Amino acid sequence: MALERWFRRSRPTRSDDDPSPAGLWLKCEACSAQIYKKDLVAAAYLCPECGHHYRMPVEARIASLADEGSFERWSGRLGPADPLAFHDTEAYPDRMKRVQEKQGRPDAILTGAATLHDEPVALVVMDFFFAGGSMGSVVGEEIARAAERAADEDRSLVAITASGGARMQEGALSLMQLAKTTVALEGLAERRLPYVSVLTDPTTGGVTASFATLGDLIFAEPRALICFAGPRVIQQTIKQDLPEGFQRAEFLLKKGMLDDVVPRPRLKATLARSLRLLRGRAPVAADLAEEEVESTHAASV
Amino acid sequence: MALERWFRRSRPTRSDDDPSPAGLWLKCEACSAQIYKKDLVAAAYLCPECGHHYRMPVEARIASLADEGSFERWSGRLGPADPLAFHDTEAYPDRMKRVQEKQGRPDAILTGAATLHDEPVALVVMDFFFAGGSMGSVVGEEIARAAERAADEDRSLVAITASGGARMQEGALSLMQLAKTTVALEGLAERRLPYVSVLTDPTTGGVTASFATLGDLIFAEPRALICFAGPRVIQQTIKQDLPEGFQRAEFLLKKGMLDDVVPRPRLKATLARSLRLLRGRAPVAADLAEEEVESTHAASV
Amino acid sequence: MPLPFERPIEDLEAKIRDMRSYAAEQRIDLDEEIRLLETRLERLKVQTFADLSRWERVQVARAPGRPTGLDYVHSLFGGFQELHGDRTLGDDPAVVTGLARFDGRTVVVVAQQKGRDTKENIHRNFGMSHPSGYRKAMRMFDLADRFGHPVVTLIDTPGAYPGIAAEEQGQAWVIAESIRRMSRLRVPAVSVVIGEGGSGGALAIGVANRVLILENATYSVISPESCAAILWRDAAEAPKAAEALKLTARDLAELDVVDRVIEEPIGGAHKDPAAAMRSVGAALREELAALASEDPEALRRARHDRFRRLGRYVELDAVA
Amino acid sequence: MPLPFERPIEDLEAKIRDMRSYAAEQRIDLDEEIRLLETRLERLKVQTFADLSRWERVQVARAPGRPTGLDYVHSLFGGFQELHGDRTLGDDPAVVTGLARFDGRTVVVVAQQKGRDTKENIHRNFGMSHPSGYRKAMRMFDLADRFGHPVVTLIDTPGAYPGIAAEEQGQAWVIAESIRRMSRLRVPAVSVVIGEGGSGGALAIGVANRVLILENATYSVISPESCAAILWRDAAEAPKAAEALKLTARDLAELDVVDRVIEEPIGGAHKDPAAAMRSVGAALREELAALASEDPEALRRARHDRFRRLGRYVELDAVA
Ligand SMILES: [Zn+2]
Ligand SMILES: [Zn+2]
Repeated sequence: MALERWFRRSRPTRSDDDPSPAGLWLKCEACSAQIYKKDLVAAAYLCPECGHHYRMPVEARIASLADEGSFERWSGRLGPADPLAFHDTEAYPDRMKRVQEKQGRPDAILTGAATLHDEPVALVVMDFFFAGGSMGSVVGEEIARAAERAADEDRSLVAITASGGARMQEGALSLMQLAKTTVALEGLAERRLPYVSVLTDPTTGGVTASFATLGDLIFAEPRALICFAGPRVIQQTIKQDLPEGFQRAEFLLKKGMLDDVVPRPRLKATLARSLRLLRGRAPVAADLAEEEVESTHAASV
Repeated sequence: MALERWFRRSRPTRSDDDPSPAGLWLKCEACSAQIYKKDLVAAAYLCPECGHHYRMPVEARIASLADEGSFERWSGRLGPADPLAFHDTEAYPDRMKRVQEKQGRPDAILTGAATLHDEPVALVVMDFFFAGGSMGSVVGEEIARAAERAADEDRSLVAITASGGARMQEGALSLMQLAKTTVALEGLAERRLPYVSVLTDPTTGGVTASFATLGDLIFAEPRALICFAGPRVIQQTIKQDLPEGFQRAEFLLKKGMLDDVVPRPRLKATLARSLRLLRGRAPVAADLAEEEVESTHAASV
Repeated sequence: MPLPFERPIEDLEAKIRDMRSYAAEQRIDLDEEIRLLETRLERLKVQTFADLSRWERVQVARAPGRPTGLDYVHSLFGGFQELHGDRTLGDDPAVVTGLARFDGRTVVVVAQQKGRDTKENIHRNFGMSHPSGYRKAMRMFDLADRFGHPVVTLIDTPGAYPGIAAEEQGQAWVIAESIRRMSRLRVPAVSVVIGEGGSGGALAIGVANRVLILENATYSVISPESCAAILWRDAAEAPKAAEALKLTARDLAELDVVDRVIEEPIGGAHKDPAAAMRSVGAALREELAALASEDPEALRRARHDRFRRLGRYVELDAVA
Repeated sequence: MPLPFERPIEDLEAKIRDMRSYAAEQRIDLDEEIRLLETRLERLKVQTFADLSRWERVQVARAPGRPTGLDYVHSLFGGFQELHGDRTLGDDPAVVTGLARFDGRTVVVVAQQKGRDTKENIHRNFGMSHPSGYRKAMRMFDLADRFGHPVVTLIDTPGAYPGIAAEEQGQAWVIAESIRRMSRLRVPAVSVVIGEGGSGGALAIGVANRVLILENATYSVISPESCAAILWRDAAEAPKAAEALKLTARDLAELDVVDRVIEEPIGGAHKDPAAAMRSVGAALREELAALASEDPEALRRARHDRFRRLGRYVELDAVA
C-alpha cells in the first residue's frame, strides 16, 4: 500500500491543504507567479499564469462538472467506526472527529446524482483534504452504493479519484474495500452503463489498485501523480533516482495505461461526450464545441 | 509474412531436408559428433551425443506420439488448386507435383485420430519438408476439418507445427487461412475440449500468427525457432545483430509466450498428462512416471 | 511528384493550362480546342486507370496524398473521441482508435495510420504496428462488445513491424489473438482496405462481417518486393511478383477475399481525396445499415462462416 | 536460528537432550525426570504460542523453514503440470501456476512463492510479484473458467513489488484487474493465506469463495514496518504497529476477512511442515467438496456478496 504521509501527526506539507483558505496571495508552485487566491478559485484551481492544476476541493469539483443546480447529494449518512480500536499517537475516532470538523463531512468522499450537459450520472468525488483521501469502510461503502444506485437509476458512473491509498486505521477491512468497490461495479457492466474514472493528483495505492483503474475509460488530469507504490517507497527500495516525469499522467499515457490526459477546462465536455458516445446517444452541441479545440494528443498545459 | 526461403528454386540448405535419407553418417550440426543416421532415426531424431533436436519427418513424429496402432489418417483427400495461376520461374502446379512425389502426400500436412496414453486426440502434424510447411488452402482446410471433427468426436486437439508461414503461391487465400484455422477452433472451445499446440523448429510467419499460438496450452521443443518475422528480415530492417538465442523457444519461455519448453523424450507424457488434467481425468501411470524426472523449469537438452 | 504512369496525364493537363493562359493573354478564342483536349484528357485518365498493371496499382495504393485513416475518421465521423493505450505496454501511434458518431449511431473505430509527411511517418512507424497496437485494437473490440456498438476498421499498413521489441512482445501472439477476438465480436464489423493491406498485420483487424476495399487498394499475403526477393531472388522483380500475387481489389473480389470494391475518383483517391472519402462513407453507411438488424449471435456466426469458407482446393477423390 | 521467543523452548529442549545423553552415558535411570521435563516443555510450547504477541506472530509467518507455496503444491497435489508465462511480458518466478490433481479432481493452482534459501529468494524476488505474475494468475483464472476446474490460491507475499518496471507495466492496473477477474470466476475458488498476506498484492489472488488462513499467518493492509514508519515515524515501532493493525488469523476471523483458521502444529508450521501441510490439505478437501455442487452463477454471486459485505461503519441517522 502506498505510504500515507497524510496521516502524519504534524507538519502537513503545504500542498496537502486546500490552497484556498487563509491568506490572499499564493506563489504558484509551478511557475512561481504571484497569484491572487480568488483568481485561483475562480479559475477552477488552475494557475491563471501557467495553467498548473492545483488540487481541488470536492465542492468546487462538483460545481465544475455538474450542470447548475443538478447535483443531489447521496453520501453523508455513514460515518467511520473504529473496528480495530486503533490507537497510534492518537485514537482513531479523535483523529476522525478533527478531520470531520475541518472538512464538514463524515468521511473522505462525496457522492450524488447530477447531470453533465444533460447526461445523467452518479458522481463519486474523493476528498484528498480529508485524511489524504484514504479509503476505509465508509469510502468503500459509499462508492459501492453509488455504483449500485447508478445502475438502478440508469445513470453512468463518474469517479474523480484522489487518494493516498487504503486507510491503515481500519486494517484489513480497508484492504477489503478494494474488492468491495470492484464487485459493486458489476451492476453497471451488466446493464451496459458506462463507468468513467478520472484520476487526479494524487491517486495512489489501494485506490489505484481497484475501482480507479477499472473504468471503461480512464482519464487523468495533467501532471497528476498516479501510482501503486509511491515514489519514495520505490526510491527506498531501489536506491536509485527515478526518471523525470515517472508516475505522472503523461508518462502513464505513453505507457498505455490511460485513454487520455484531459486538462480541467475540457473535462466536463470530454466526459459528457464520452458517456453519450458509449450510451449510443448523439453528443450535444456543448460537447462538440469543446472538441474543436482538442488536439489528437492531450496537450499538457 | 515470414520470408519463405524454402521456396527458393535451388540450393535448399541442408537442414531443410529430411536428415534421414542418403548417406550413412552425419556430422551433428550442434556438437559435430559423427552420428550413424540409423541411430538418429532410432532416437526420434535426437543426436545420441548431445540431444540436439533435429527436425522430424511427419510419420516419425506420429509414431513417437500415438499409441501403437492407434493412428487413423484423416487428411489426404484434398490437393492444392492453383487459384492465381501462379507462375514464377516455374508453374505452381508443377512445383507441387514434384514435392508431392518426394513427400508422398498431397500437401504439407497430415491429420488423423490417435490415442496418447489412451487419451483420444486429433493429431495435426505439419510437414516442414513439404515446401517448407507453408500454409495454403489445403493446409488450412485440413486443420479446420481436423479441429471440427475433433469437436464432433469428443477428442482433444494436438497440433505439431513447423512452417515457413503462409504460402505465397496462393496469395491472399493463404493469408485467409489464418482466420479460417482460428475460427475452426471455436467448436473445441464451446465443448470444453482442450487444444494444445507444440511449436517445433521452425514455426514462423502466418502459422505462428494464427492457430499455432492459440492453444489453451502452448509447448515448444528445445531451441526451436519461433517467430513472426524471420531473423533475416529483422536484421535487414534494423541493421543490427540480434541477441543470442533470440526467437528461440527458451527465449520465448522467458518472455512469457510459452507454457513450457518440453524435450522430445518427455513430450508424449507431458501432452497426455496435460490433456487429462484439462479434461478433469486422473493422469495415468505412464504420465506420472515421466513427471518424476521433470524439474520445475524445462531443462534444455 | 507524379507516379510514372501519371506523367502523360500531367503533361496533357499542363498543355491545357498553357493553352488557357495563352488564349487569355492573346485574347484568342480557343474554347473549341480546349474542350477537345479536355475530352481527350478525360479519356486518357479513364484509359490509363483502367489499364493499370497490378504493380502500378501498388503505386497508387501507396501514393503520397492518398487519404489516410485519420483523414477518413475526421471527414466521415463526428464527435471523435480518441482513446489511447493498450493498458499493458504502451500507446502505438500506428493505430488510431476511438469512439465516434456515424450515420446516427456510435461506432468504435480502429484505423491504421501512416504518416501524411515524413515527420508523421516516423511518428507512426510508417503504419507498421507493434504488439501494443493490436492490443489497443483488441481493447476496442472489447469495448464495442460491452456496449453493443459496431466496429469499423480502416486497413492501411505495409505489415506488422518486424523488429526485436515486436518479436519479444509476441507479435505473432497478438495478431492471432486479435484475429480470434475480432471473429468473436457480437456486434457488426465492417473493414475497409483503404491503402495497403499488408498480410497478417492487416488481417488482424480485418475479420469483419463485410470486407470492403478501395478500387486501387491492395491486400496481399506478402509485399511484392519481399515476394520477388524470395522467388526471383531480386526485389527489383517486384512488378512480376505483384502480377503473380493477384493483389488488386478486382482480383480479391474474384477470390471472395473482399465483398465489395469501392470505386475511386478517376485518377485515384489521391487526386480527389474528398470524393474518395465520400464514396467510402456511402458504402459504410449501406453496409452498417444492412447489418444493424442482425442479432449478436447471428453476426458472430456469419463472420465465422465467411472466413471458414475461404480457400480453393481440389477434392482428390473427385479428380481421380 | 530460533526466533527470540523460541529460545526458552530451545533451551529446555537442549536440557532434555543433555539429560538423556547423560543418563545413557552414566547408565542412570532419569526417565521420571525426563518425563517431567517433557511435560513442562509441552506446556511451555502451548503457553508460548497461545501468548504470542502479534509482532511475534509476524515473525512466525515469516520464519525460515516455514513451508512455501511450492512445498504445499508438491506435498498436497499430484501430477502437477507447471504452466509458465503471462503471454504478454514474461514469466514471473514469484508466482507459480499450473494444473494439478487434488482429491479426485483437477484444480488450477496459483501459488505465491518465496525462496527457501537466499538463492531462491533472489530468483523469486522474495515473493514480490511484478505485473507479469498477476497476468499469469489471470491467465489461470481464464483457464479454470474455460474448463470448469476449481481454483486454489496460496497467498504468501510481503506485497506486490514496488519498482520502476512494475509501475511502468501497470502494477495497480493488474491488481485491480486480477481482483475483478477472480471475483467473476464461475468455478469454486479457495484461497489459503499460508504466510504473509501482504496488502493488494495478496488480495489480487485472494478473492475466493472461502478464504482460509493458517493460525500464525498474517494478512494486512500494510506491513507493520511501513505502518510504523508512517504513524510513529520510526520503523522500529513495528511491534506497536503490528498490535494496532490486528493482522493475525484470529483478528481477521473476527473481522470476517477470513472464513476459517487452520491450526498449526504446536511450535508453528516451520517446526513440523508435514503436519502443517496435512492440516491445509484436510481443510482444502472439505472446502472444495462443499463448493463442488454449487452452480457457476451461484458461485460467482456468493463471492460477490462475500466481498460486498466487508467493512464496518456507523449509520449516522441511527446515531443521531
Ligand atoms: Zn503557475
Ligand atoms: Zn550432437
